Amino acid sequence: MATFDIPIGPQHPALPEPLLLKLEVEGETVVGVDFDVSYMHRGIEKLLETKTYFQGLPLVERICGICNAAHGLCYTLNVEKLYDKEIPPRAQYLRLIVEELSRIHSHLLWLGVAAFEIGFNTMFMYTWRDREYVMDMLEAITGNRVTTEYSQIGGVRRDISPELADKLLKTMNVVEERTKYYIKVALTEPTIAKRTQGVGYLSPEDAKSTCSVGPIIRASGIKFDIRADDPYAAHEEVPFNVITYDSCDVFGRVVVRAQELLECVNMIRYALKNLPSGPFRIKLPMKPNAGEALTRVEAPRGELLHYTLCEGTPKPYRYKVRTPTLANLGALRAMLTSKGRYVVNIGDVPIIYGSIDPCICCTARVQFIDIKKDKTWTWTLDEIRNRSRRMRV
Amino acid sequence: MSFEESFLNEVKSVFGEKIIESKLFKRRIFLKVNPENYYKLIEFLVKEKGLYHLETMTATELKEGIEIIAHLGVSTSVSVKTILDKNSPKIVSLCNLIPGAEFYEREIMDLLGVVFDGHPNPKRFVLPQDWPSDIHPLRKSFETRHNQPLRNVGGE
Amino acid sequence: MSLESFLFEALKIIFFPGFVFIFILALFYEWFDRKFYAKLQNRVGPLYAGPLGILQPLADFIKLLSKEDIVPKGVDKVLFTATPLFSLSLSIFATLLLPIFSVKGLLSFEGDLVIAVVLLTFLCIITFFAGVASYNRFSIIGAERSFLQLIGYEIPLMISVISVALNAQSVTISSIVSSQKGLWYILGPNILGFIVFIFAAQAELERIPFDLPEAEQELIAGWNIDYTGRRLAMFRLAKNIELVFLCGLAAALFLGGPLGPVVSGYEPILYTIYFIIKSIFVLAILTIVRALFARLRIDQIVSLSWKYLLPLAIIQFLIVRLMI
Amino acid sequence: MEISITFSYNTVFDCEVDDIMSMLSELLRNLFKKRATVLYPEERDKVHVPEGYRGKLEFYREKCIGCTLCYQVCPSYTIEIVVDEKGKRPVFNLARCTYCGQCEDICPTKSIHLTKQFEVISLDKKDLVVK
Amino acid sequence: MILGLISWARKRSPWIAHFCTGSCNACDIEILACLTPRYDIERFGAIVRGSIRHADILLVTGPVTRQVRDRLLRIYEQMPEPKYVVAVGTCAISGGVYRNSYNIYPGVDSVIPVTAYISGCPVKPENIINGLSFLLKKIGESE
Ligand code: SF4
Ligand code: SF4
Ligand code: SF4
Ligand code: SF4
Ligand code: SF4
Ligand code: SF4
Ligand code: SF4
Ligand code: SF4
Repeated sequence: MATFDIPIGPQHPALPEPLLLKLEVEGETVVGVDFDVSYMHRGIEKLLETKTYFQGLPLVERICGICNAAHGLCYTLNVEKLYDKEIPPRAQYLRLIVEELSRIHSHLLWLGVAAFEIGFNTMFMYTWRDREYVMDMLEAITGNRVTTEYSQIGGVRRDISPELADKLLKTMNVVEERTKYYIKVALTEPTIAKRTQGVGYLSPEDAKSTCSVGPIIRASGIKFDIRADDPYAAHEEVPFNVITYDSCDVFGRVVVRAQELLECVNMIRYALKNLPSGPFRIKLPMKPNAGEALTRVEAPRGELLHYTLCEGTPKPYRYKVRTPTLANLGALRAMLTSKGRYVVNIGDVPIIYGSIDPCICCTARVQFIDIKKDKTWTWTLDEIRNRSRRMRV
Repeated sequence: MSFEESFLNEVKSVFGEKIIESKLFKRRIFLKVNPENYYKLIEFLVKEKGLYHLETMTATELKEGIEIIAHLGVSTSVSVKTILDKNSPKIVSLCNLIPGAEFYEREIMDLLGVVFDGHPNPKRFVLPQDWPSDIHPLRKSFETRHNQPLRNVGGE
Repeated sequence: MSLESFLFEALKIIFFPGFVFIFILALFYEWFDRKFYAKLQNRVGPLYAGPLGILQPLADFIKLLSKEDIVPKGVDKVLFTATPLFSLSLSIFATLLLPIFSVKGLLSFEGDLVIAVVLLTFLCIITFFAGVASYNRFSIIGAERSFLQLIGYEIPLMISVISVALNAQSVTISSIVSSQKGLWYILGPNILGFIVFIFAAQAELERIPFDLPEAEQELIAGWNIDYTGRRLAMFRLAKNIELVFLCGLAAALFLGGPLGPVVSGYEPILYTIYFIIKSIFVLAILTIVRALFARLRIDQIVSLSWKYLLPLAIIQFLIVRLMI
Repeated sequence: MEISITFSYNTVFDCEVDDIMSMLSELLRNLFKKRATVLYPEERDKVHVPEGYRGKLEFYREKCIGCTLCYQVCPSYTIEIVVDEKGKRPVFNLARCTYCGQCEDICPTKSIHLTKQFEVISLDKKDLVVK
Repeated sequence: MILGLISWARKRSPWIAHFCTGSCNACDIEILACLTPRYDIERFGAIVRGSIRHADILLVTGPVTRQVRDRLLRIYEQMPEPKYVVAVGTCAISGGVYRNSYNIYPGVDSVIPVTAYISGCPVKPENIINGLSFLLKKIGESE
């Protein structure tokens, strides 16, 4: 029984958040997977019970920095359900705009990081340069580049002025043009296709039974998008297409994300044109009514769920958060386990892993258990990635 | 009659009095059953009603016991609740029915100490490896202050 | 040999175009490479160390020299100490063969082109030993990769060099250079050979798209992961000198080396200037290649070399063969 | 550790020429484009800091009435309520502040303002206190 | 003279390693953003190195979770002298939002010594640059 330990955690600036993957392999073939997410456990659910609903909002936004807009939105929608008060429609539209903006930022970020991962530094630099336009808009609307804190209990923090709306529309034109260029590169570049097609197969049945969410399930050809199925904010009124793709592999996930970018641009345009007038925020008391509420929101990585139980005190009795990545772990395992003609080589692991756009990554270490030889060892993702260079066909 | 009400009627026509309590909101249905009917109801919902998607499972420590909620649903979300005994919480695992339930159940195992019968892989998931196995942070008896011995007192 | 001429030779070796000159040139080339790369990516690159950041490589070098020197447990101490030195001295030795201030290099003898190519291979082998010495999984894999690459690009590189030699009917750098008085080989029949040489040089230098041995996203730092302080400084310097050497070699073999219109009496100075301009031109091409591609997989590299570079090199060889 | 070396020679590297060309032309265009970099410490005025940026806190003692609402909404225990000659007042420990702006929103007398000052650094944690 | 040269070189060539101890990602992506054209910390000669043994400055983001603590210590030990640690973001300084959670240490400085603190949640990339250049200035002065 030999266990290796890596002296240095892999610190590269891309893909943060640690997760321990335990892979069972037979020779070079992956036959089983297990996870350990304890590196990132910060006890947020317990912590939320010690804070009032108003204090909880900033904490919820910091469950994760990348789709914090979705977390904040979900939290506020959820808590508002306890109050039984109508939220002004203008606030709902503004929330939608910021949510979609942050989706653009998240998908562009993923594109850049993916390029960075394959050593395409120039592409990474260009996507991130263009992402800055989106960041500037987010900053101008919400007051911070990444952590938006835009959606507040009772509405949104501030209004979008006509000048700002104008600027936003102009930015959308730039973003659309650049996005089209990147889509062209990503979809026609043969090396990308070679490394993604037929890899990480997730059949529609598995996608359903493992309860996967977001671009993963949509790339398996299933129309499942909370924005359409369980509309919140202004999604009932703003038209959009649910992008699906039926190749069920990593390539499909690239296509779905890329096409979604253009959808987001159109939604923002529509919402800005049809922005209702009226107040953007109402004041709500510190103490909500007793009861329970459940809200689902489509975050960039998929369905996000918040549930709360309130006993009529300013603090939640219980607050439950289910993040998209947790939901996709089951799907990840299905993708990583060889079955039938879809044999998963150790070398495929990083690409498949990256395709769920995990926010738990990087320090991620993979433990192999060879059930035949009864031996255990630990590798970093990077080491596997490196093996892939040799063994991928 | 709204969709939610007709849905509830359909469920009641099969389960009748076994549904102890029900609450309806827009696109939200909360049902409460006894532990012994929990699996049957969920099986019915998944197999007959096509609610293939298990959103998540929530566990809460209430005064009367530990409440387990399985949130099912695609468009309309149906939450099935049941209350377990506080001292030896035990319930049948959903993993055979819905493989995606595994991680949710393991999280509850760690954080509240509920035992899931027939769980294929009952191992530690979210807590650190060196965490004592009889402390469950989401129990109400676990004070956040509890952490003081676990935390480095130095620093700020 | 009289004392004066001995002293003169010694000065030549130490200052111009010997060690000091090469040192400065190496740092300058690294700066140019980084700055130009940044420019292609719409950034500015090094800026504050000296005017336009031109002293950046020097700052890196001095800083590394002054850092704590750690010898991790479990490394092969002898190899760990010796490989940086070997790498540095071999690359300096190779550079002395370059015809910088006249058609002849500081060292010049019959058949020195062969020695130059052999030195390149040696440098790669030393990289391999450097990786193996630190006995870290990343570094071993990096080392192994650098060896695998060698299999891929070495033969095309040699063939492209041989076709130049065949064209000039000589394996001596100085006579190859002087035979380009009329027409540079790149304008002549050797354009394919030049392309092959550029790619092979990129691989030799382990730069994108061939930077697998030290790919940061995959191997953290590859074969040099465990080297710190002085040793790392030496490796970096050796790499930069190798860069000078390969750019210079390309300039000498394909671009007529230091040749150009001269005013008599100022030949050494003008020759040097021409040489530097030409090799920087080669460097710029190398940098563009670096910015243009994503990293390849190791199997892709090998198949690329065998499928494209090797046939290209052979066609090149046949063209030259038929012409002569 | 065993290191197995297996190649497959059938992986074709065939990047199409016009893909490379579109990237190359993009590269060369950038060569002549103005740099995207904002030279931050020198060109500080060009940094994008919009109106309403949530930066370093400012506190106006004159206006504060000591209602402690800000203390109640702060998520990260940034605010400590102390008593001075005028009564209760908050003291902000920026080492814990998350710049969420909740205190600014709730304050009935607008005594707290999050400024556009985004540079908050220190070599000592104790310096990060706003009084 | 030599000492002056060395301190000049140290000031002009800060190589960076980045380590995440349980942050929310926002600070991490802002650090990554520092490399990109708009901010370009290569101006200062800073490059992000993967290997901790090559680095001079360790940027730490996130409150230190229990599980990560030992690895942070080990990484710190492997850095060659002279080394500097910078805590980036509120939660790296004091635990920030996650303060009082049972699973975190309140800030990086409860585990390893920290040279400079950059506050913000998340830190604006300009603030990171500002913090770095401030640190570099201090390095220059102290020698
Ligand atoms: S886990 Fe991610 S963020 Fe943290 S050090 Fe590793 S690469 Fe960086
Ligand atoms: S959501 Fe659950 S697992 Fe995640 S940090 Fe909070 S308590 Fe831990
Ligand atoms: S899915 Fe990832 S990016 Fe989105 S909120 Fe969760 S952790 Fe953050
Ligand atoms: S998505 Fe999961 S891993 Fe990421 S921060 Fe949230 S709980 Fe942690
Ligand atoms: S900005 Fe937020 S964290 Fe800072 S003092 Fe105000 S309420 Fe507290
Ligand atoms: S909320 Fe405003 S008035 Fe009340 S204590 Fe705070 S600063 Fe003073
Ligand atoms: S850092 Fe964020 S999550 Fe932590 S206490 Fe402050 S506002 Fe809350
Ligand atoms: S300081 Fe704030 S934004 Fe940065 S990692 Fe911590 S919680 Fe996230």
